[in-house]
Parts: sequence; C-alpha cells; structure tokens
Amino acid sequence: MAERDGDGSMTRRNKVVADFDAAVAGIPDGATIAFGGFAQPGVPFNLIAALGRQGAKRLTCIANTTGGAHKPRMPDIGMLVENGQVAKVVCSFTAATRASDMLPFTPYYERGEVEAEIVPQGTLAERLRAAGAGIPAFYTPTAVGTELAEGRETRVINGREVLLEYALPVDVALLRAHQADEAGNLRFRRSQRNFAPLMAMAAKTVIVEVEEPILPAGAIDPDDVHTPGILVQRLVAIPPPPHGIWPVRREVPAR
Amino acid sequence: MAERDGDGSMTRRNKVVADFDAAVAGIPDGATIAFGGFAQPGVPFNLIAALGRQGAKRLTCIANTTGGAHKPRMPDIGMLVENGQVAKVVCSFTAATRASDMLPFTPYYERGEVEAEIVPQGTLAERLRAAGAGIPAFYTPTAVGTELAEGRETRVINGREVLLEYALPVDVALLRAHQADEAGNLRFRRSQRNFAPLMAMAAKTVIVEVEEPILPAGAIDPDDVHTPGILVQRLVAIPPPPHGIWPVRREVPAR
Amino acid sequence: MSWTRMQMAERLAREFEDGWIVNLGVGMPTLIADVPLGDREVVFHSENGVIGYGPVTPPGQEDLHLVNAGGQNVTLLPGAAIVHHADSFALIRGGRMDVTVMGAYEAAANGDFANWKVKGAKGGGIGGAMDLAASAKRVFLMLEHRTRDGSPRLLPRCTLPITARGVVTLVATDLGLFAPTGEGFAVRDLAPGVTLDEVRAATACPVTE
Amino acid sequence: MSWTRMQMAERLAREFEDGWIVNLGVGMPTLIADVPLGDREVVFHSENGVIGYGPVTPPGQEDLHLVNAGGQNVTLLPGAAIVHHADSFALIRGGRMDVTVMGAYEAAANGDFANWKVKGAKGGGIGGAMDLAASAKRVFLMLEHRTRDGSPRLLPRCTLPITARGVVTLVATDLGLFAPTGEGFAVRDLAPGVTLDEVRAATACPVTE
Repeated sequence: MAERDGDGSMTRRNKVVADFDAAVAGIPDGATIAFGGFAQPGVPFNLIAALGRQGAKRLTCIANTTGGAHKPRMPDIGMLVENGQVAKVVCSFTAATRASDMLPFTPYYERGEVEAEIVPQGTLAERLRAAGAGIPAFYTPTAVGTELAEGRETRVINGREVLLEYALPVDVALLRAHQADEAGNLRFRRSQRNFAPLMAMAAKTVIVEVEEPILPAGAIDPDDVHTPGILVQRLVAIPPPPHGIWPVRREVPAR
Repeated sequence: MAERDGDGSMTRRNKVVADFDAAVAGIPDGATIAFGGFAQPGVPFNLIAALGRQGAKRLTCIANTTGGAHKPRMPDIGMLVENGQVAKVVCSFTAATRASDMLPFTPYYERGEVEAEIVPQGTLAERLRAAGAGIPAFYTPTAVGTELAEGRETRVINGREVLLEYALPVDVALLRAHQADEAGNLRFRRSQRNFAPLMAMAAKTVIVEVEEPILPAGAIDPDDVHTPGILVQRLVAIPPPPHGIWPVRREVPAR
Repeated sequence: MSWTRMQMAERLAREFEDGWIVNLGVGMPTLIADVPLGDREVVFHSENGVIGYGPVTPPGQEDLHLVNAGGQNVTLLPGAAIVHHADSFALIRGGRMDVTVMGAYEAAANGDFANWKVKGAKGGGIGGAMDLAASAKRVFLMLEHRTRDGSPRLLPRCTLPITARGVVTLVATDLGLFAPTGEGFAVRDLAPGVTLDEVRAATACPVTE
Repeated sequence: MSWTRMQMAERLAREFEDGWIVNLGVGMPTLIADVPLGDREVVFHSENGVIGYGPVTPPGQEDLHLVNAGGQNVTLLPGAAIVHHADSFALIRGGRMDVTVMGAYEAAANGDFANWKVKGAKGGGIGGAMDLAASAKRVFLMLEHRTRDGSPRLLPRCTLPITARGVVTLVATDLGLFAPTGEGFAVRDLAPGVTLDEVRAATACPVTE
C-alpha cells in the first residue's frame, strides 16, 4: 500500500478515493484486517464486498463476530471465509449465540481450514486500544479461572488474580462512519461507533466508508470529532442503494 | 460522602448542588483528589478555592502540575499546600519548567513537609484511565532507562524493554466542564478536556463546576457526550465574575 | 405453576435498587428492559457502548444505527450517552455495573457458571460475558431449571467450561429465585404452586430454604 | 555569527517532510509553529490533546479554552481535532509522531539527552518529555551550545538524569545542526561564519564533518 505507517495530513492531501475497489486496492495477502461493527451498526458492508472482489488471501480477520447468522445475509467475514481468503479469525464469537443457528464460518473452523482465536469482547477492545496506544501488554481480571487462561501468565495484584494480555496490532482497519471531513476526521452515529475508534488507533492504514457526503475540512467542530483524521488514510462516500449497501431490518431481531 | 461508589442515575436524582461549598462538602481527611486542568483550561478554580475553605487535611493531590508559577496567581494545589492540607502530590512537574520560576509547592517539598511522586505525563494519564478501566497494571516504554525506572520491574516484549506501571485510583475528581446536563453528561471546550475524562473514570465521586447553565437531560446529543453522566455525582454552575472564578489572560504566556 | 420468562424477568427486576446501572445480556435478560420499575430508576447499559437505553422500538420505527447487546433496535432515554467499546468495557471492568443479568447453560453451588460453550463444540460465543461476570458487582442469571431432556442446570459444579469463578449472586429459573451457598442453593422465592420438593427433585445439589 | 533561536527553529523545520505529524515541546520549539513551510504541510500535535493547531493568537484574540503544550493560546486550523490526555498520549506512545522537538539541558554522543532535572534539584519537570522521547519516530533537540558559564552541553555522556536512552536524531544549537554518532557528533550544518574548530572548542566530545 502506498501510505507510510501512520501517514496523514490535515487537508491538502486528498484522502477521498473514487470507489470501494480503489479503497481496498493494494491490501496484500497475509494482512491483518480489523472490521468495525457490532450487529449491523458500523459494519463496512461495501468495503467487505470490495475486499471479496479484490481477492487478498491468507487474511487474519479481527471483529466481534464473523457474521452470517441473520437474514437477510449481508457482506461479512463469513463470505471471505467461503471465498477462501481467510487464514484466521480473532473474534469474541466463533459460534452463534443460539445453538440452533450455524455461522457460515463454523464448518470451516471445525474442519480446521480456518484458525480461530476467541477473545472476550472487552479484552478484544482493550487489546486493540493497547496496540494503538503503544501499550504492549496489560493485566485484566477477565477470563481468569476459565479455559481461556489455561497455561497463561497470571499474577496477583491488590489481592486479585489477573491475566496478562498483549496488544493486538492491525495492518488495515475497514470501518463505516456516518460523517467525515477531508482531513479524515470521523463521526459515528449511535452504536455504530463500537470498535471503530479502537481499530483506527490500532491500524497502520484506516479505510472508511462514509454514509454522508464527505465534508470540507473544518466542517466538523474539533470538539465533536470521534476519531482524529491523522489516523485515517482513505475515505469513500457510500452511494445510495442499490449501488451502495445499507443496513436493512433484520428478519430475526436478536444477535 | 453520601454517594455509594459509582453511584449515578439518569435524570430523576438531582445532581445539581447549590454552590461550591456544598459541592465539596464531606470530602474527608486523607482523600485522594484528582484535579483537572492543563495550564489554565480545565482547572476547577472555584472548587479548589472551596476545598481550601472546607479544610480537609492530609490530602493526596493528583494533577499535571501543582500550579502557581504564573501571574496572576489562580487557586491551585500550591495554595492547598500553603494551607497545610496536602500530604502528597502526584504530578508530572514538581518544579517549574523555567529554572528561574519557583513553584509555591517546591520549598515545602524540599523541606520534606510534602511528599511528591513525579510521573511522566502520558503515564499519569494512562494510570488514571487504567484505574477507571479496571486494568490494574500495564507496560509502557516511557521512562525505561531513566532514574524513574530504577529498582522497578521491567520486561522485554517484542524486543523492547518496557516498565510495569500500576493503576492510579482516585477518591474524588474535581473538574471544570463547559456544558453539563442534569444527568451529569459533560462536554468540555477545546483543550479544557485534557485529563478530565480520565479522572472521571478513575474517581469514586466526580464533582464538576460548569461554565454554562446546567442543561435539561437530553439537551446534549448522546453522540456528543465527552464524559457519560453515570460517572458524575455533583454539578455546580459557575456564576459570572466576581462571584465565580474564570480564566484570565496570563501575564507570562508560557507554562 | 412455573414462572414464564416474563415473570422471571419481573422477579429479578424486583431486586434492582434505585440508581443502579444495569447491564442486560443477550436473550432472556433483554425482557427486563420492558419491566415497569415504579419509583425506582435504573440506567441500562449495553456492552456496545449504549448508556441509558429504553424499550425496543416498534416495527417501522427502528433506528438502524442503534442496537442493544442482543442486536435489537432500541430507543434512547433523555440523558443517554454513547461511548466506544473500550470505554464501554472500562465501565464494566471498572466496576460500574451494579448488576449484570445473563443467560446461562449451568449455574453451580460454588458460584461458578457456564454460558459460552456447549458440550463437544470446538468454539463458542463469549461476547462480553467474561468481562461482565468478572467485574460486575452482582451477577444475576436467568435460565430454565432443567434442560430440554430434563437434566438439572443447577449443579454442585459446572460440567461445561465456565465463564467466571464464584461470581453468581442470584439465579432466576422457571421454578423460583435461588442463591448459591457454596454447598447448594438457598431458595429466595418460589414460583406459585411450586414446592420445595419439586425444586429439590429438579436440582443436582442440596436446596435449602 | 551564530544562529538566533528563530534561525535554529527555521533550520530544524527544513528537515520536516510533507505530511509529518510534529510535536513541539515547551519553550524554544514553540517558535517552529511560526516558520513558513512552503509546499510542505505538517500537522502540529500538542500533548494536551490538540491536533492541528496553528500560530499563537494575537493579543486580545485569545481563546482562553485553548493552549498548546507551552500554555500559549493558539489557533486551530481547519481539520483540527481535540482528544483527551490518554488519547493524546496514545498517539505519542503509539508511534504517530514523526518528530518531537524539545528543549534540553544536555545532549550526548550516545543519543541520550537530559531535559527534566537540574543539578542538585530534588524534583523536576518531566511533562510529556519522557513519553515523547521514548516513542516519537525522531527526536530533535534545540539548545544553546554552551551553558551561561561556557560549559559544553554536547557531551560524551549526560551528567544530568536522562529523559531517554539513545533516541536523539538531530541537535540544533546556535552554532549549527548536529547528529549524534555514538562517539561524538557529526556536523550536518553550521551557522554562517561558524568554523568547525569553534564547534570543537565548544563541544566535549569529537565533532566530525
């Protein structure tokens, strides 16, 4: 990819790219990619679809879930798995929350064709933040005493056993935001925010599909920015449906 | 103090108190108090003055600086030191940045009447956040190889030596915000934000002086909240000068 | 006559105190957001960074940008705030949740519980459960007293991989409300018409009054 | 004829590349925000969470809610953003600063430097210096080549407590621009009329061309 690590500037450098295919161009085989989203809000549907067309292989995919248990199905990591692009996922769910649901990802995992690392959701968020914050490791009470902590380093601090967790760095973050300005400053709407600011911190390259037309630099009040533009490299405005993919009412209203 | 740890509710419980003296009522001797502010923006001048009147003793004071090297002098931790209220400070400065300036705090420190722990500013911010985030300790590259790391625990992660730092919990945070609603949601203006959101996370009780009239719950868009109201217990609106203390142009325009 | 799920939700909600911050997990616990609380006001927190949400939106009025932990489109109450995931779990890990209410497969007399992995599965679904279980002030569980084939879910020790050790405060089932005692479960309430003997027959460890 | 402080600032600013994120420390480095950069655009970051600030405000037009690291009231450029202190230092520790420019008491041939504690003092002033020094991609220093009593500030090893080990990229003084080599300093530029011999006489370790 063209950008240096952490490359960015305020206004003159044009961060807006023409379309989703241009946005994901150059993502190499073997990349570690973080995908925003919790349930539907914040999932970069259009960028996921473009990554499927782009075809990068042996990807490590980081997200809350691999998706796919809902109707209608939207572009998700499960599709990249089905497409043979994924070597490993790092998620807080590797199975659906209802035993009766089957994630598209799960059979690939059970056959050993895709690796998975299951991480508690708060630990996942904190590990992403740590990567972005230059904190190589931290201790947490989460998962102590569980199967996830077996064989791993713990210590007692203030009388409580805590588990050592490492930062989770990311090559590319694919995000969906509500608003952006040309400097790359982002705003998310409601629970669309979820993991996005943390993935932007953790990633070398941040690519964002944006729901509203890209604003001129300065149109977002500096106090109202959720993710500062210096973390963001590529922006693409989402066209109206059917050219752009937008959230739809789910037929099954539970995650 | 009346509040339980982390006590809070959305709207019905009235968080607005009548004046600054009511706001600091009940802060006990021996409390650990964090003070917002970086240079002038965000310093809770009125609450500091009220804490001086209130008289709590043997305080541990956490802030970026103890203040007092500037003209005109504004209420600061140095005044609480002069008032005999302070046992210890935790700051990123225990001396002025110019050798020619003398902080009011410094002679007390040099005579051994007040203890001090000097902490790099980013580590201070991160230790406060960690306390609020239930992270008891973390590793950082900051201060490795310096006098501050002598005799302390380090380890090598990814080829780099990093230092173990512990969370810094707080009993009471005294903050200044620009806007607040009755649910305690806060907004800060420009660089007034600085340490405030982290101190609010780290503290059991958060007391805030507010520059604009307290808004009804719901007047701040949920996407625009900087510190969620569930972290905030007491709000007091700052009256216009001379009854309220407001920032003034400094005679010496450097920190 | 055993409790319906809604009655289980109502019974647990009676335990809430005014001013509590309440986290509701996926599934049955989401019913609690619809229970009237009278004079008591609690703030509902959802792991995805929503603080102060209200009932599920009626069909056709959904805000597709806003879901609770279960993926349901919900409303925001005046005074609500949105934070990102790390701040949301900072509130959880930082001990700000007065209670978390979760579904579970098993609850044990020693306070352990299991809700993320079923027997024989290679993977599972943790979500925020381990973070919530480790750090909320209280852990309330909602589950059917027995599995579909009649096996007890209240056990001396969990047989499934646990979510956290020794954290369960209260367990609501279709038969009643119970608290783990270390050796067994103490009855806090029984569904109307349910007898202690019935509960004992359906439970794999001692049940005391 | 040695460089003025403004000339030192201008010389260091010539090293900036288009697109860099630049952190300016208290004191002399703040002069750099006023240096014209021509075609190059850099973003100034201040440790207190200000991203994208511009020149110091003229007297009477100050925004008292907005200061840079030196406590000066500054302006914001279009595209600026404000973050809190932990996020600001996340950017620093996370390696997002292409360069940090700081004042210093001493710079050493081995890349150490000292800028937080003077001789004999009990305390000091660290501010964000240790975080910036440990994690910025480049560390530029601005200091007078000698102390007021004529002692050299460019040394084989620091005599004062150091801020970070082995991190210094470039040192601008009134005499020129230098890079530590391990054994001494290499001249990158000299102030007009300043000779290599003058620099050597004012420096406590080898100076090479």
